[in-house]
Amino acid sequence: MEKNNTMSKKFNRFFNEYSIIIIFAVMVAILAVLKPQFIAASNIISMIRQVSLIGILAMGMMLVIINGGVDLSAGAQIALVSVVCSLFAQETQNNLLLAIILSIAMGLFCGLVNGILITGPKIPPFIATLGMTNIAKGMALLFCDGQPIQVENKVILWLGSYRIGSGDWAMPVLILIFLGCALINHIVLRKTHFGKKVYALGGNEQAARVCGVSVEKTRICVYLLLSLYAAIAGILISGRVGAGATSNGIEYHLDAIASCVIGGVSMKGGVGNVLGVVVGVLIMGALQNGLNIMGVSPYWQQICKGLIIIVAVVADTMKKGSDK
Amino acid sequence: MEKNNTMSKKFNRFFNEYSIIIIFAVMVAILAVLKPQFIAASNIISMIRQVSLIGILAMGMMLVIINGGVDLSAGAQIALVSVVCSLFAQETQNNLLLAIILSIAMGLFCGLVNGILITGPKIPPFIATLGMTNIAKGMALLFCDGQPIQVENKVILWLGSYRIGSGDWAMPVLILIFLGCALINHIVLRKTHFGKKVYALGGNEQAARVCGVSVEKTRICVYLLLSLYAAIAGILISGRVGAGATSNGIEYHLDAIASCVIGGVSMKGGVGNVLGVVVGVLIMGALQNGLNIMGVSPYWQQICKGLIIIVAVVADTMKKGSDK
Amino acid sequence: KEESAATPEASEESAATSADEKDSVETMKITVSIASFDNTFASFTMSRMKLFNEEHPELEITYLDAANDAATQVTQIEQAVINGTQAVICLAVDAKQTQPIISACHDANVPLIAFNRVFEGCDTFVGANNADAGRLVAERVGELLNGSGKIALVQGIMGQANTYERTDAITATLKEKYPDIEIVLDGAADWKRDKALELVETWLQSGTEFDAIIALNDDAGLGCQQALAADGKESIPVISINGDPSGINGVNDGILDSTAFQAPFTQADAALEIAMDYIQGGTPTDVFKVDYELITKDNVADYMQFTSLEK
Amino acid sequence: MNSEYILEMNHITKTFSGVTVLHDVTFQVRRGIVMGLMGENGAGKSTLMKILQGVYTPTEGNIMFDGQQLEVSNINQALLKGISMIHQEMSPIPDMTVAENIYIGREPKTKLGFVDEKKLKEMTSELLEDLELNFSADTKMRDLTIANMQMVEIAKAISFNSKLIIMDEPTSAITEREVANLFRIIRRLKENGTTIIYISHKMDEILEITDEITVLRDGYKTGHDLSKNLTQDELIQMMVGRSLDSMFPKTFAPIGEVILKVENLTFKKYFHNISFEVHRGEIVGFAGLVGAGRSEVLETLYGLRHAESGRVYIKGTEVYIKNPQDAINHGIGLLTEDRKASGCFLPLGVKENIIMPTVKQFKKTIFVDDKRIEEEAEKQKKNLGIKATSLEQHIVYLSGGNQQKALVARWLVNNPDVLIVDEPTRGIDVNAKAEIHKKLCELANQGKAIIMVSSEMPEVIGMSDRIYIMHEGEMTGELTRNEFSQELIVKMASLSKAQLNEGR
Ligand SMILES: Nc1ncnc2c1ncn2[C@@H]1O[C@H](COP(=O)(O)OP(=O)(O)OP(=O)(O)O)[C@@H](O)[C@H]1O
Ligand SMILES: Nc1ncnc2c1ncn2[C@@H]1O[C@H](COP(=O)(O)OP(=O)(O)OP(=O)(O)O)[C@@H](O)[C@H]1O
Ligand SMILES: [Mg+2]
Ligand SMILES: [Mg+2]
Repeated sequence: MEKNNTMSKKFNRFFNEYSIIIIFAVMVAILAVLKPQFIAASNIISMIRQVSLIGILAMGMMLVIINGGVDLSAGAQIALVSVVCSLFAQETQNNLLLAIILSIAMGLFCGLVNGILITGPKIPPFIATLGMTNIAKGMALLFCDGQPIQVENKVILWLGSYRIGSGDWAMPVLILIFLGCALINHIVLRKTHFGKKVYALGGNEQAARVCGVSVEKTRICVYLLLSLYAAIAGILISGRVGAGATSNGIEYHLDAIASCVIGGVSMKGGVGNVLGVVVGVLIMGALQNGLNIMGVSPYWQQICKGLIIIVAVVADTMKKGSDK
Repeated sequence: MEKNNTMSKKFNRFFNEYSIIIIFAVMVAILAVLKPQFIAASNIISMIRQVSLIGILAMGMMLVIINGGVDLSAGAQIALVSVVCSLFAQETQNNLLLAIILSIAMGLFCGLVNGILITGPKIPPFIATLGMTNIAKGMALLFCDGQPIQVENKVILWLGSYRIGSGDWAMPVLILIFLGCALINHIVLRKTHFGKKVYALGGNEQAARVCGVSVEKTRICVYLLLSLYAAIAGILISGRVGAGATSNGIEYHLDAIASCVIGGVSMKGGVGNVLGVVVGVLIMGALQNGLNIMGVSPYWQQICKGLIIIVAVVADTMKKGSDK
Repeated sequence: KEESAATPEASEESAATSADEKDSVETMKITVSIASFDNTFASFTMSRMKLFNEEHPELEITYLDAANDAATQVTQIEQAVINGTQAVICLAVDAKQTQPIISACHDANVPLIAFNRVFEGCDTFVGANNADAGRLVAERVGELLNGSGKIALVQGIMGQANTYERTDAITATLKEKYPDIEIVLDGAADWKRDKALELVETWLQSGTEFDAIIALNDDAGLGCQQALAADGKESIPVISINGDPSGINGVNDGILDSTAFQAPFTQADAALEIAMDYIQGGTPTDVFKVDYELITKDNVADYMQFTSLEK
Repeated sequence: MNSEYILEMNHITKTFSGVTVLHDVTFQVRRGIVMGLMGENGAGKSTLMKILQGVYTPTEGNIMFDGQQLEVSNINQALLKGISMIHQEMSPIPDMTVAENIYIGREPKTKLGFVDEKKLKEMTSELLEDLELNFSADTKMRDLTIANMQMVEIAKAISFNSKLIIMDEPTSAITEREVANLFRIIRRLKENGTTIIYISHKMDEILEITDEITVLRDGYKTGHDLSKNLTQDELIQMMVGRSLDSMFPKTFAPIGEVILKVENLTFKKYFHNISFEVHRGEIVGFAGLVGAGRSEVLETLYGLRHAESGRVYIKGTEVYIKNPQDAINHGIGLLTEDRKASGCFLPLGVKENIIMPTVKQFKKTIFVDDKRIEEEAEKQKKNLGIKATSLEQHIVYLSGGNQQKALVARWLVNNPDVLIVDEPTRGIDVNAKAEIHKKLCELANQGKAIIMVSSEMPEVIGMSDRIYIMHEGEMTGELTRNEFSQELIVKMASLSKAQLNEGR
């Protein structure tokens, strides 16, 4: 009896926390009925691959949001890194390592500036990162003079487009990197002191300070980590599309933020988990993919996308609310 | 002695609250020295006219931000209203009143949905309005089938481009409407119960609730008001450029938000005043205008814009911080 | 006709401008307003203009980015006029939203050159016509498919002139000349490579067959091709528009079937030359039309010179 | 029609997601009296009152108010019916003025329908004068001390001119002087026919001001009687179900060497030349009136603020504490006075809340050792009797007392040499209070030093070995246990050093 009770409690808690999974399942079921191709292996793989980059970014974004902030410049950072990486891979006679180090450094620089602005003079994250968006875009334009830069480097191209194995289930490297990032993010958030601090800071900054959390350091690290994820996405996107361009991933931050919130991360900070965000990312992917597969016209796609973002979040809040 | 003290206190408080004015003055002085044309009457008028639409939107945006929210869909709402207004002004044989009523109704509909989503199922404003952005964009595209709609109506064109008086100081109607909106907004915020409630709600929602403020009603009204301002901007932009198009004003919300924050509105809610925001709007205008006049190359303009948004906010926070 | 429109203030202004410039009589102030810099064609022509500027140091060119907002463009040009520019070259955000620009220029007697996108009321139009591009690629598809088949259309940002003008011409041409060719898939890639890639990947999954893709710009075309290649469907031809360096290279490498080339260098040079001519009191032509040319494997060698800036 | 009772809450049951927090409670209040409502933390007092206000709807039961069935679904309706409430959790709107805070949404209007600022200010000034408060109506709330904010809440509740005023722990943040003031006002309100429900954990206050008392325990009504028939012991018996051994379980630990010494600490804005020392095994009280600057001194010591001058020695060596990490590393802990603002991580679980300052110590290779954390948190939960459904339960759902216990547990885990506790028992029940006091004594017995700031005179006197008294940013005196007396402390707290010397 006792045991049963705790079992059902655990069950309840699980569904409370992960009610979004049910929403996702319902969505997939509907799409599968409407268009059976939707659940074909090749389409599932393709769908996940499409959201992998947003997913990688969402891993960083969730850190920032749990920490109580937001970053609008992440998309521009991806574009910047994509340009810088393609440029250096070309310029340095394809010295890959150097190109990667330089482009990641470029990304981290943006993150550092964001972090310092937000912790030091306490600029609201929305504004600091809005400013950074302009700066990163401008830098990207300067670096490439507005022209896409072809990527010739085999490794970068491989990262972006290779699939391991063969057949329908052949696994794109991109998906593996996404899952790897998710796993690392999970460990960072749940198993390290740093993760605990991130939650604490988002939960109550003043209390975290009193508990000896170095608020500034932690917060800067969070923005650095987001930039690291953005830089990874930036390098991968160059490989995926075969060129570094200022338009690469420039709006991904919006999808990443939406995925986080759909996945249960609270914009007020302090709440969120990796599994939820991964499901949130998949919902965004299934949505986009489903609309395309069903041949919905571009105008209606916009409307549907808006509606489904809202419906997913409403359904999730309702679900959680009803258990109160 | 006593009196002197309170005088200097008042003075201090004024500069504390309006330190942004000093920043603006410094900025204007620098630009004027670098490029004397900058302070030519015609340029000043032109510069203010340029930001009038953003200014009108910023009036609504500040209500939402003071209230503790944010609205990313305001730009898309402008585009939607601009399209709808041009369409109806055409379709109904230029029955102007009907066109205006219908297009304002369209805007208010968006605001209502935003407000309901944010107060009812308590969706974070960021997400609710992100969804609304897509919906409004999609609707605008549907209405005009992706093509701009020429405005033939004289009144709308007059509103958008006429200048009262003659000579360099001839006053564009747009500026007068902007100033009118600012004045009304000031009165609403400072002199009405509603205004007090907006501040209270942003300052501490729980406290407002405990005092019997109907949180839901007030919040929905705030989003409705923003949409009203967006609708006004939407009608005016059609007149200004002579056509309703889905790209009209689509990104204005970002500049409006930046203006609010530069003008001292706190993203945490509860703080802000109209004078500050007007100055914030002018700073954005002077910045854009100044960069153009000085012939800064467009890539660098992006970077400069980002830098100056940040610098203005940093300078303002520093100024305020130093008095603590 | 322009003389009659000139107001007294405007002439005063131009008097003031010429007084301003006594010391450097030769300088010619030209304003170039571009719909959006965030686009390969625009940045390429701009680079070309800078090169031109090096050869003609007497030009003082200001480049303005309207960031795809018509109201911003109107204001920028109004301000440029106020501040004494002598000629305006304008790549309009939208042809239908240019009335205030026209009045501003005409009132101040400043020549207005419509660049790349024609609008009524300009003094000179330099550029190619989007409709021609649409027609050209539609005809190419018609030839490739021998008049019947299914195609997919990858559009740009919905609501922008480049999108709907090109799309309209494509559908009109197909309807008129090749009624048996059907557009079975239609999506927006916002001019971006990554979006086009995703779009085509999904289409390939959807099971809807298609025999060719038309992309409204080269970047999107390259993205489409990448998705096709990954699925082993390189044989499906991709036809795009613009003739950007990456597009020309794509045709050369056999990645793209063809692209409609609009000679950005010629357009850029011509716009500046005509502006100079106006300022020096000449009466240049009303229309300097650059015809779109279809680059295919057969003639790509002639166009390789346009993949880099140097003359 | 005009029945004897103004309020009759009959057979109220309230269930939150399966947990019943009120069982068939019948609560009746006679017209024009002060009704005390007592009970341990989590007994259901606030919940019962929130039902009355329309914040919660009762699962069962009905309510009669002023002879009519009461049907309210939000606070606004309750206010219109004549029920106002001072909430336990203060919620000021920091950037608005006192006047605006009091009259939000019901400001006086001019003929044109705009807010009449002048009248608003007048009305507020009158109200403040009435309460003998000496700050002006246009002070920003954020510039007030916690105590004054509480007084504004009281002013607000009174300003509604309600028939029934509920006061949920109105004195938890104010000192004797304000309490006396409040009582004067309560008596006057009573004379004018207002009925008051008074919730408090402070026995003496309750017995002094109320006419009748109702007691709740674990959601059941366990007693109701006239106040004059009740003694403290009987009350405790009703609340806890047994009698407590003593109110202040003070034990005397052997006093050891000086562990912390502060010399001439100065932060001009708040305090000057503060010097004191603390020995091992000692509980040192800091007494003073509201706004004396005690919290600021200790927060500065802890590294939350930066002093302009002064020296701090720990175990005889001078240390520089730049931030709380330094303080923790030097073996200092701080339980802050504001649970909500600087104590709890509201969206996090009880477990996280308990281990946060110590998390670095739970290490397994580079990861955190979740198992040990779990064990330690569970141990503390038992040790302090924290009522929570599980260690994962979000602390926001705990009652105030249990939140406070979790915060105390936080420092028991960390186990610092010097523990600073600022108003450690504000707003918590006798039982929890006794437990926390017991824990503090235990710590002292282990050779730790405790610094306790408290505005409750009996607590300071009952618990301290030594008391420092502060007045407006200066240290006005130091008393050892045999010198303790309420009058002396009040005198030293309300006069400056100069005045004290004069009087001598
Ligand atoms: N919204 C809620 N959801 C679930 N449980 C709740 C909620 N509000 C209160 N409770 C629970 O109801 C019980 C009674 O809480 P209440 O706040 O009424 O206690 P109280 O007597 O006011 O205690 P205190 O003296 O600490 O203020 C507690 O166990 C609390 O955890
Ligand atoms: N944010 C602030 N800005 C300006 N002055 C402040 C601020 N906070 C506190 N003060 C002032 O500092 C002094 C000390 O305040 P505080 O109330 O913390 O003292 P305390 O002795 O700890 O009293 P309490 O019993 O309320 O904790 C008071 O004079 C108060 O007015
Ligand atoms: Mg309570
Ligand atoms: Mg204090």
